[in-house]
Amino acid sequence: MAVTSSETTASSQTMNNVEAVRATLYEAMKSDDRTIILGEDVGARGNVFLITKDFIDEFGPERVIDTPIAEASIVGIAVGMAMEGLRPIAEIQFADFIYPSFNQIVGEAAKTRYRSNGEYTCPMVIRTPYGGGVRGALSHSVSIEALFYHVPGLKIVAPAFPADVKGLLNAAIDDPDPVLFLEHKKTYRLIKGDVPKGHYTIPIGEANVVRPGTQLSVVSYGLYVHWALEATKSLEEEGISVEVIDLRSIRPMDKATILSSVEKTRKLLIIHEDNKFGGIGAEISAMVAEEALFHLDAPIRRLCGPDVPAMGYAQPLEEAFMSSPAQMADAMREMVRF
Amino acid sequence: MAVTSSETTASSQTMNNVEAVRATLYEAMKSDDRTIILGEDVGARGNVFLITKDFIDEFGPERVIDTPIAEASIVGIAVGMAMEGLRPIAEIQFADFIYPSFNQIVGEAAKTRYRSNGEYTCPMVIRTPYGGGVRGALSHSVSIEALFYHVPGLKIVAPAFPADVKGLLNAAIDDPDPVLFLEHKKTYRLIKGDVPKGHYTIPIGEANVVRPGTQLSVVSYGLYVHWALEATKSLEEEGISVEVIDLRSIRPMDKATILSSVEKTRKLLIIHEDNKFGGIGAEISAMVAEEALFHLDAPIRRLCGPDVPAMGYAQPLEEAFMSSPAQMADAMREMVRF
Amino acid sequence: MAVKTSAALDKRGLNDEQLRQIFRNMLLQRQLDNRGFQLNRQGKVPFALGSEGHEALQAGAAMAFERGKDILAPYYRDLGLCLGVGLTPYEIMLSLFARAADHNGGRQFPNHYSSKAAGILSFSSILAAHIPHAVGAAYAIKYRQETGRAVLCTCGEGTTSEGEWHESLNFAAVHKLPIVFLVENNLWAISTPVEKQMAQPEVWRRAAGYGIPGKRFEGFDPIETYATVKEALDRARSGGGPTLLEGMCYRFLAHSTDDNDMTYRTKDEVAEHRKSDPVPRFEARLVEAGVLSDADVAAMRKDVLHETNDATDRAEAMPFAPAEELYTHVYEGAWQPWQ
Amino acid sequence: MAVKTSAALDKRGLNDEQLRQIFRNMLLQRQLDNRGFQLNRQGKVPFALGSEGHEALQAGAAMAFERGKDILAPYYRDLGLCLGVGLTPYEIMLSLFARAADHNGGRQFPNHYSSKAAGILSFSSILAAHIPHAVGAAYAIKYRQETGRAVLCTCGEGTTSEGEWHESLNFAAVHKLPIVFLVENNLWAISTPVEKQMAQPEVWRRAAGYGIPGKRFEGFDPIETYATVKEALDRARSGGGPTLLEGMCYRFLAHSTDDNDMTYRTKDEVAEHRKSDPVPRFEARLVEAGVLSDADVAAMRKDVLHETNDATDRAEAMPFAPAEELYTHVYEGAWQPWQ
Ligand SMILES: Cc1ncc(C[n+]2csc(CCOP(=O)(O)OP(=O)(O)O)c2C)c(N)n1
Ligand SMILES: Cc1ncc(C[n+]2csc(CCOP(=O)(O)OP(=O)(O)O)c2C)c(N)n1
Ligand SMILES: [Mg+2]
Ligand SMILES: [Mg+2]
Repeated sequence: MAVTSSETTASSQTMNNVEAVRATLYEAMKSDDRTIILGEDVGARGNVFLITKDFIDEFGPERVIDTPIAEASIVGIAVGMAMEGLRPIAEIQFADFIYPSFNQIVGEAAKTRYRSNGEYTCPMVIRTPYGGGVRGALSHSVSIEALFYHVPGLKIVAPAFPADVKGLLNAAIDDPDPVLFLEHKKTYRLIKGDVPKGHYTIPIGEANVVRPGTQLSVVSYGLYVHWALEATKSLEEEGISVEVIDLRSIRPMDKATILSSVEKTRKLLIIHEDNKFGGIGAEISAMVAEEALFHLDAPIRRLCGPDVPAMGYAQPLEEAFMSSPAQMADAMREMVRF
Repeated sequence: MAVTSSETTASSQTMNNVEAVRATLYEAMKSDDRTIILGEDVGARGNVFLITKDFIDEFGPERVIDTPIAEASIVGIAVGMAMEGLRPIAEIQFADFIYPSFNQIVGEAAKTRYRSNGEYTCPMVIRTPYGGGVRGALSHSVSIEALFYHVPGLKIVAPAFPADVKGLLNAAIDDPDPVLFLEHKKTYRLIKGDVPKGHYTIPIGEANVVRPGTQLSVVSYGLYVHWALEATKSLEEEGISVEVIDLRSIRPMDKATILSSVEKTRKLLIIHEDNKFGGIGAEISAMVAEEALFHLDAPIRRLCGPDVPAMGYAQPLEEAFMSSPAQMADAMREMVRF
Repeated sequence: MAVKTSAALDKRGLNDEQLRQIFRNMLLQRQLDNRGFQLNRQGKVPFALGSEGHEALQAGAAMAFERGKDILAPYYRDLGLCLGVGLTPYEIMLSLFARAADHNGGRQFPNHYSSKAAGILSFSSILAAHIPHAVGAAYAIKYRQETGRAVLCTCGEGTTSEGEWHESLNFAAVHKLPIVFLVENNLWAISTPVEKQMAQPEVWRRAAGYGIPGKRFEGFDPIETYATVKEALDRARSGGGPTLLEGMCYRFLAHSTDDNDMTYRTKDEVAEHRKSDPVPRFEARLVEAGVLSDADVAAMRKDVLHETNDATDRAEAMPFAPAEELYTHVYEGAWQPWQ
Repeated sequence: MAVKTSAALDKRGLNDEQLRQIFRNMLLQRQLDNRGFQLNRQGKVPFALGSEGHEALQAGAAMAFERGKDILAPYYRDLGLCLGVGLTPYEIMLSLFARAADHNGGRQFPNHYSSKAAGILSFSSILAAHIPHAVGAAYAIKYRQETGRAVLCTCGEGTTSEGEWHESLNFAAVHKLPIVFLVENNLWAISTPVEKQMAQPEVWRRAAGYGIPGKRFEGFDPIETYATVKEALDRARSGGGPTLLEGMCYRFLAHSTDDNDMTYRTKDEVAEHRKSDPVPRFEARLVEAGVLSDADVAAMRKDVLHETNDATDRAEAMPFAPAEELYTHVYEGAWQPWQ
């Protein structure tokens, strides 16, 4: 099975995010027969984004399970498989459909190790595409990270670049604990990049300074990292130097990288697509207010989705929900000038 | 049906929190036959805390429904009742069992008005006892507020005093939108207070300064408001003056009261039982860091439950999880001396 | 799925006008479906989803629905049911174009029809989540002792795997609620065939486990559908409790414009089912029975096309909701959480 | 629930030693139950929960379990099952006293037994949540082609109302997994009688809807229980797929020490069921059949009491986990999230 790629060097290949997910899953299936993929339409259809296309032919229906439409049991059965020595990778077709499995993720997977005093563990991955900008309307656009990031026992990653997708998905698969792996669906085909060949992992819990700068720290993740980078480019001409941190992991969160950046730039802007109130930005802001308050030269600001239930299907209602690169640039400019 | 009470005046009665819930529900059942109570063991058993004892005899099994054990449908059926003109009050026996109904709360109840552009609404209450300190172990002790407070379309209240229980439960029942009503089970019999007679409401979204002070603002809710008050008393002798704010409502949150207190005291300590990372304190802290940063004379501090999945059943594991009034006093003292 | 084709049409209590209405609904469904896919190919709408193959089932079932009394709790494939209980092609097109005048204000995906006026409950894209709502609505009807009213709640066969489906049927059975659960079994849940969804493929057989009547019927036959659904709704309306019905049909199109069904099923399979296409079959039966002449059919087709064109043009000309509408209807009243 | 009492004991393949083990398990269950409630009254433990009335069902089912091979996915009322598959009274008492040496380190409520060594899966207090885990474990067994192994998964009849129960049975049936779903029907879910939980009161009848065998049996009879569970487990072990079993019993005690069952049921009802109490019944049958003498029974009772006393004393003397243990086993390895 060949991974589609536009450019290939000896040590790396250019691929987009969806190809990176696919290639990584493929390698996991090849290298360890305890790996099982289960979810809706992952078999003959090869997942609705074709991530597992042809897997069922190569690995068989026992390892690529087209489940009934029943998310609680998709996750719950994966928990049981994991307890019994397999390494399941459960897919929730769209993040919006993860709600019925909340009990199995929060009440069970995240607490298995703890409640059994370490006797049972739950090494599993739950992958799901999230996020907007794709005309997905109320139930194919949501961000779900803030509904889960409060949960001890769980890890959450949300990579933005193909190389991180591979490294973090490998880390998630290797992880002895349950990992919620979030894939921003708008980045699937949009974002391309070099991906090293061979097996490698990126430690869960490490953020990445994707652009160094001196006047403002911007923390983001997912699609908005790319839009934030776009915004910083337009500011460069104005002589404004912005540091952009791609969080990559949401739980555990990389305090050290955020704090050392803020100590340098003395200003912090948090940008995320998810609603503001109680979102990931709340914890980042609180953490900085707790540990680096006197390093701040301006109030921390959060540029986030508005506190409405969802983006609408109609284009104006989707666009109004999303923050554009131009709006991001405005916020950066304002903060630097503060 | 007489409400148990130790003291009664012309205009008020002394009761504890569980009696306040019971009396308020009773009046709601009496005054509006659209009110339906549904949940596990709410009928002949009268709820596991005897909150609805004898209701089934007076109001009949059509209005006091002993449901099958199926939380997703307890909430989901209430949503349908609400859409069709009834005013359901759904009970989740212990907050820990709300997870299976997450989809119905977050995906459905909270979004009904929004997704139908206002054509359908969902006036309903979901009541549930939460919190620890009662040897409830992993699944009868959790705090759930942070799993829901990020959700637009939902309101969340968590009163600490009997008079607030009544006023806010009435407000929740009258509210045209879904309200998650959280009752700290440790306060059920522990906390007594004066409750005005007759129907009254306390607006959802208004915090209460339960003790005025000048040197430090403490924001808390639920059981810990009482423990924080206990702590401030011990500090009085040391000449330390602490303002204590009982949040009462978690969503909407009373920004104005918190900000004006912080602007006065210039220091903020947030105390809650729930885990710290991504908890309610994160949003409070972020909000203050955003809007009152230069009023702060000390870093904001959060004294919260540790980031472990739950308190244990064994006493040392429960006690280690909870913050004691003494620990609260220590944190207050340290902040005032900062 | 053999369909009876006898000249002597057993009308099961339907009069000729009703038979014509059913047939017109079927034609309209197909025309609107075609239009949706066409508009998608033209780049005018990002998404469309068709119910081809479900026309007879939905038109027949809708005829058993009492407007102004019953409640419909549909799912996204219920174009014909929603037309049959009173939605207009214009309303359908407003949904497809996501215009401000749509019942949902253009907020939801197309095909998520709801209308308080028509008695259609609002539902989300989350499969099975609407089923407890339907049960709650049926509870309200029973509680208020509104006999003569019932809820018709539909879903695809794939959706019966969800836990909420089970919980809902169980509760409705315990309380003998006035509700009919109608499963539209089209043999596929996107790419997942019935065999991967359930070990024994007859959903109606689960009814006995809940202590309620269950029945499978030929969903390509609108008259049998009507009679079966009517019997169940009548039982519900008169205090007889819930029924689980399973109408057999087939999904002729891909799941939606985002799907390519040739990745998981064959042209031959689809062609085989097309042989029993309920639209030409029913046309033939009505013509044979003298309910419609060929000229009537031609006129009806023209009329349906005209109505579809008109609805398309009018809806397309309508405005989107302005960006400010993003902030309305979060809660009732004054609190504006985004401030 | 009539129990056969014939002198000619049909042992269904059990030898006398096994019959004595079953009976001893039943005596031990009752003794440990009593001890739990006693310790609660003495203020030594804040909570206890008994399985009186489930003894025969659990002792019989446990005898069909193959130690070292099968997996048990129990619920909180499965004292006898857990004893029967290998837990010791000492382990039971460690759980009751929440001591550090308990399998769960004193973290979970009592009665939430788990033991990797004994093949008992870890479960939470959230009803039905363990059922998909059992299915996942059965999947692993089948996937690795470990024939001769099966999963025994139990729950109360009240728990069958949960959506996860439905989803689990359906998936297990589709994949023909080696699993037996054993429902312990004691007629009550805390205060909710079976009539309020389901419209038709026979859980086993739901099996047909999933396309798997189902059977109800007399759970007051340990021999019938053994034979029924063994047949189902043997089928599972040899590739025959899942079975839904429903064992009829009764909960003699209140739900737990926090419950007062006299608020929802009568003394008379309980007394009526006590007449069929499986413990004296089985004793009488074994004595009558000559498997045990009266003296054997007396010795066994003494032995069981002694074992219970000993387990109680030893467990009580053990320490709690220190407060620092609150912070362990959140994740594997170095990351300490609370820092
Ligand atoms: C909870 C949930 N899970 C998954 C999906 C994605 N999804 C949308 S339609 C569909 C198939 C539904 O099949 P069926 O119920 O048979 O209805 P049909 O489309 O065949 O009419 C799936 C899996 C969803 N919308 N909601
Ligand atoms: C999800 C969930 N809902 C509710 C409860 C509270 N609860 C504990 S035991 C019980 C009754 C269970 O009845 P049944 O399944 O018949 O088992 P039994 O206790 O009769 O053996 C209930 C409602 C729970 N633990 N989990
Ligand atoms: Mg289908
Ligand atoms: Mg029971």
